[in-house]
Amino acid sequence: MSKITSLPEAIRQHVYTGDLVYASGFTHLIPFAAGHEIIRQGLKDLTLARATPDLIYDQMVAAGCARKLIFSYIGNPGVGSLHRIRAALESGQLEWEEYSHFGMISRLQAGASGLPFMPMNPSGAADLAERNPCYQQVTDPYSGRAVVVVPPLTPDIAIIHAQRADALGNAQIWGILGEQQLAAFASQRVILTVEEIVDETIIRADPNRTIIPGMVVDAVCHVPFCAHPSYTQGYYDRDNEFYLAWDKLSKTPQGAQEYLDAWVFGLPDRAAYWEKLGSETHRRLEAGEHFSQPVNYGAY
Amino acid sequence: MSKITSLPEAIRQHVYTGDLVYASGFTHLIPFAAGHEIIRQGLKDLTLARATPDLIYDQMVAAGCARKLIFSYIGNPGVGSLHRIRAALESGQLEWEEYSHFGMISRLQAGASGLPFMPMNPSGAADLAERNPCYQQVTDPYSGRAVVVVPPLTPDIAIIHAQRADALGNAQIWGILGEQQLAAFASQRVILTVEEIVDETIIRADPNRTIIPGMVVDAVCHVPFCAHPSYTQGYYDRDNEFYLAWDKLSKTPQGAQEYLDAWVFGLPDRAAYWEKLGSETHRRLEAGEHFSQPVNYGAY
Amino acid sequence: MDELPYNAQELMVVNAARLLKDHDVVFVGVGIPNLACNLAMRTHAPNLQMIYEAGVIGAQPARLPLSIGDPTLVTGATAVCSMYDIFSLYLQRGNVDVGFLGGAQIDQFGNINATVIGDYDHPKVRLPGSGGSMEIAAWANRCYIITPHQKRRFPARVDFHTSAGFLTGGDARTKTGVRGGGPQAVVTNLGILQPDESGELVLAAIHPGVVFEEVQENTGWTLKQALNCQVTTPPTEMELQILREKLDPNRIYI
Amino acid sequence: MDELPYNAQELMVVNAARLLKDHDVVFVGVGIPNLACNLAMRTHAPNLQMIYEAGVIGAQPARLPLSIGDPTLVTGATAVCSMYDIFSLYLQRGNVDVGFLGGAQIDQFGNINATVIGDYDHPKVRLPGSGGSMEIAAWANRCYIITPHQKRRFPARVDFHTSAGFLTGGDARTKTGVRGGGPQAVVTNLGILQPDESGELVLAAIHPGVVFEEVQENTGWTLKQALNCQVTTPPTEMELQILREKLDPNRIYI
Repeated sequence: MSKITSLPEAIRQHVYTGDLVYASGFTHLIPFAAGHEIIRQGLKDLTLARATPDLIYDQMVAAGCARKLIFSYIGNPGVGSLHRIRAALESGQLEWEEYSHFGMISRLQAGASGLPFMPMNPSGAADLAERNPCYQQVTDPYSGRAVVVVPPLTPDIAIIHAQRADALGNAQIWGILGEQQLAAFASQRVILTVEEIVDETIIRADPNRTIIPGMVVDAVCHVPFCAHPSYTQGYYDRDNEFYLAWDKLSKTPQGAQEYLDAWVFGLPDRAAYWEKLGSETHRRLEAGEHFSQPVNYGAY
Repeated sequence: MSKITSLPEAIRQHVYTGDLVYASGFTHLIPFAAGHEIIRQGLKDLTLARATPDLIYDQMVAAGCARKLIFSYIGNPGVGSLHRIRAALESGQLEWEEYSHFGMISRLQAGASGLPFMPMNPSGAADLAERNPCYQQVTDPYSGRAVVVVPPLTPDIAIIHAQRADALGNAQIWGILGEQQLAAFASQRVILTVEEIVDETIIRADPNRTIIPGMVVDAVCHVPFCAHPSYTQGYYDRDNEFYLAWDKLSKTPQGAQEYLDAWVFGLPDRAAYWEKLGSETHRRLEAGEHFSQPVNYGAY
Repeated sequence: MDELPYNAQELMVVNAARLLKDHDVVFVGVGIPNLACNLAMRTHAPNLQMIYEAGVIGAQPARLPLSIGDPTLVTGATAVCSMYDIFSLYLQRGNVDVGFLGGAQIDQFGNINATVIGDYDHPKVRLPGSGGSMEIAAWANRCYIITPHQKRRFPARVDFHTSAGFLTGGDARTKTGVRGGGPQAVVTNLGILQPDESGELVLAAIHPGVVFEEVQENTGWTLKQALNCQVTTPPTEMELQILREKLDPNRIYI
Repeated sequence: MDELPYNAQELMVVNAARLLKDHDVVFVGVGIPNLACNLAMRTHAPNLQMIYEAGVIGAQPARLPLSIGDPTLVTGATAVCSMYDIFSLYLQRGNVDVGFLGGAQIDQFGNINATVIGDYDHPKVRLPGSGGSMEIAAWANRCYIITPHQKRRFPARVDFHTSAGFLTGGDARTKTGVRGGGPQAVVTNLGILQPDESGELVLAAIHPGVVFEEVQENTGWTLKQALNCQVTTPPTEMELQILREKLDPNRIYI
């Protein structure tokens, strides 16, 4: 049974006011189109979780979607600050819960594995654990030492972008894997966006490349260029110019709002967004070709 | 700097009397040739760890290499008992330490991750944990419940078979992954055997397929057909006839000894072993072709 | 049962297959459970998904797999993952509907022994041990056991708890915090045992031509009969044909 | 330094590069650390291995990477793994020799603050936070910090411990059970600070043309000078040529 649906429909069906949302992707495969659709649909009171909030959450915070942020690094990668998030945190308008990367990812690992907690090694830097009550300690029964642990993170909804999937949601990803798989397994519901929907024979020709199985996926949305200004390995490049531009235009709430008006509220969907970017940008972001070689699985 | 060496040399350099050995592979990629070389070199007093000891450890136990077995399932997969191991356990000649699969693999996960222990969920079946003092409990700080934990397993030496690697030991595996990666990271030293040594450009053309990085590998040995009577996905089939034959011939110590005399002590290496199997067996085990399709990583 | 147009293995496979539902995600072993799954897929459960503890998801084996890690399970599968991931992301996270279990002993409360006969430290018979079954029994939504019905296989109490059924009955299982519902049926060549509300295995169905006394004689405790004890529908011609012609033409398991 | 034939960034990159050893496995960020690694690979450390917290091992970027997850890091890399794996299998298991760290504040004992200026709950300036640095500082064998030398960046005590240096000095770090050796050098545009046996950062080397007083003026505690305080060798023509022509021809970071 096909799970293919439009992105607006998938957001309507699976994302609710007050949800804990994990829109995944470590610099790679960030599902910007889904974030924009959440903004367009006016969802509020969301708890936004991501190791690296990136521009997608800066925009969602600017649009007033978020009540709380769970994160481990709030920077514009390679550029500087996330101004809207930073302003919201400094002014006390946004609740937050903060981890190191390994703490954040360990929470997802526990959530994805159905385990009660994950242990971590001592870091020597105790300030964060003292400020965040989710960090707890147990006594290592083997050494007698205190071990810091974090509890499972089980988002209501994960949004995952992938290079390709079949209609059932069996998804293949290459390039940086980030926390995509853990976010999918940890979450109660999963929306998958993909550059290409392929026949299941393509997936089955290389089962080791399947990162997320259809059984945990609720909706499959065909959204080419979903990740722009982030990128999809082998499909298009990261639009670093936009990351620099956002740094400037998001310095004021007005600047961010003007962007949202023009590029989110003013457009119906990702196809219109991509069109509006224009052919020069399209050309600038072309990925070029560098192919892997086929491997033989054998016919048995 | 190339790490390529012969298998006998690798065993001589990296495996010592009394070592804790993890010769990895879940039904797939079991490094039989390395086990045979260990037998030939007369290593003793080994602690043999494997989730599934399989025929390779049955043979090593029959040859007197082992002092102790760490395992989670001692069967001849799809056939029945491992007679030599079973006899050694029943007669008290072999020490043992036993887990469920998840307990065993959780020990490797802790060892590979440098973590002090791994938590597990309740199983309701307490008898094994009561018999094995490595199973301990901590109190879950979030729920107040008791949580079973297992300590890291950090073998002295892992032996890993892979489809291919470059001269530095960057190894790619497809098909069943088992615990290969965890065993490599958990162990102090790693011997890698491969069907093919390839140029690093082949590895670099598909970095997502690399399971084991050269930085944890000590020796790379080119050993075609290393896994027979187990198999290498895409290279040759599992020799089920031999698994059935071993069931019969290993029923007595004499039967096993005769096999070892003819197929291990009586042969210099894996090339001679493969030759001795004969062309009819070679044909019977041919893998056929079923190729994956190339994916584009992009040229950036 | 010599006069019947099917043998004991076929009878068990067919009855096990009927317990599976369409869209079930099944943690499956080789042999009889594999045949039951494939039979269900070809009859009433075309969307059944088979996953293997070796880390294979959505297998479509082109031949009868002869071991749990047969390469034919991988070629054409939907996904392959590591052993740690199959037990954590799939099984423990709650993504497995059905687990098949087996063992040398199954007791009155569905507990299974696959570890030792006799004393653990000085075993009379050393069996294979848990493998995946300790966690499958605990974490799959429901479990099924397929086994020949013999008195030595059905003692009142197992010598060793390799995997948990309903332990000592009542709420003993629930109190341990395991996620799964436990053994929901034991399919034998004589009938089907199912747990009553206290977790005790009772005779829920009997195969055609079998009488209660025969089942009792082969069971190590005083067997109760369910109030609504059924007689199973005999294997149909279609079921037998698929089994014999498509699934196991060389009669390896049937 | 206007008369010098190199700028402050170049000076820092060159001195950082010289701290790397051949065969080092380096957890590397973008910008200056990335340039330092690439410079080392092209001079004295051809077998250096670069790994990125995004999960890329053995990167051979064809262009200057502009973010830690730039696609050019992946194409042609040796291996790619998940974020959980890069922090567990690689970093915590002890496979990383060198980590590069940065932050808004570095204190007398090499502790780093990249979290907040002011009070955590009501921050004057909210900074990015730890990212990977809490664990890199703890678990890499040795760490290096590259930063401009300004008094506000070098307070006696950090406002917040984002990652651990030598904490309060003495055996304070060791007692926490962290694996790595901690910050081994802070490379600035004025010189190089290194921990003495108590973990206090002292001036271990000074760049040509810089005087001690200038360093002290830009440091928030009474700076000690190592007994054998060196003057660094100026960047060589070859080092500068590689940097300017090969590594950052568009002068993005230098």
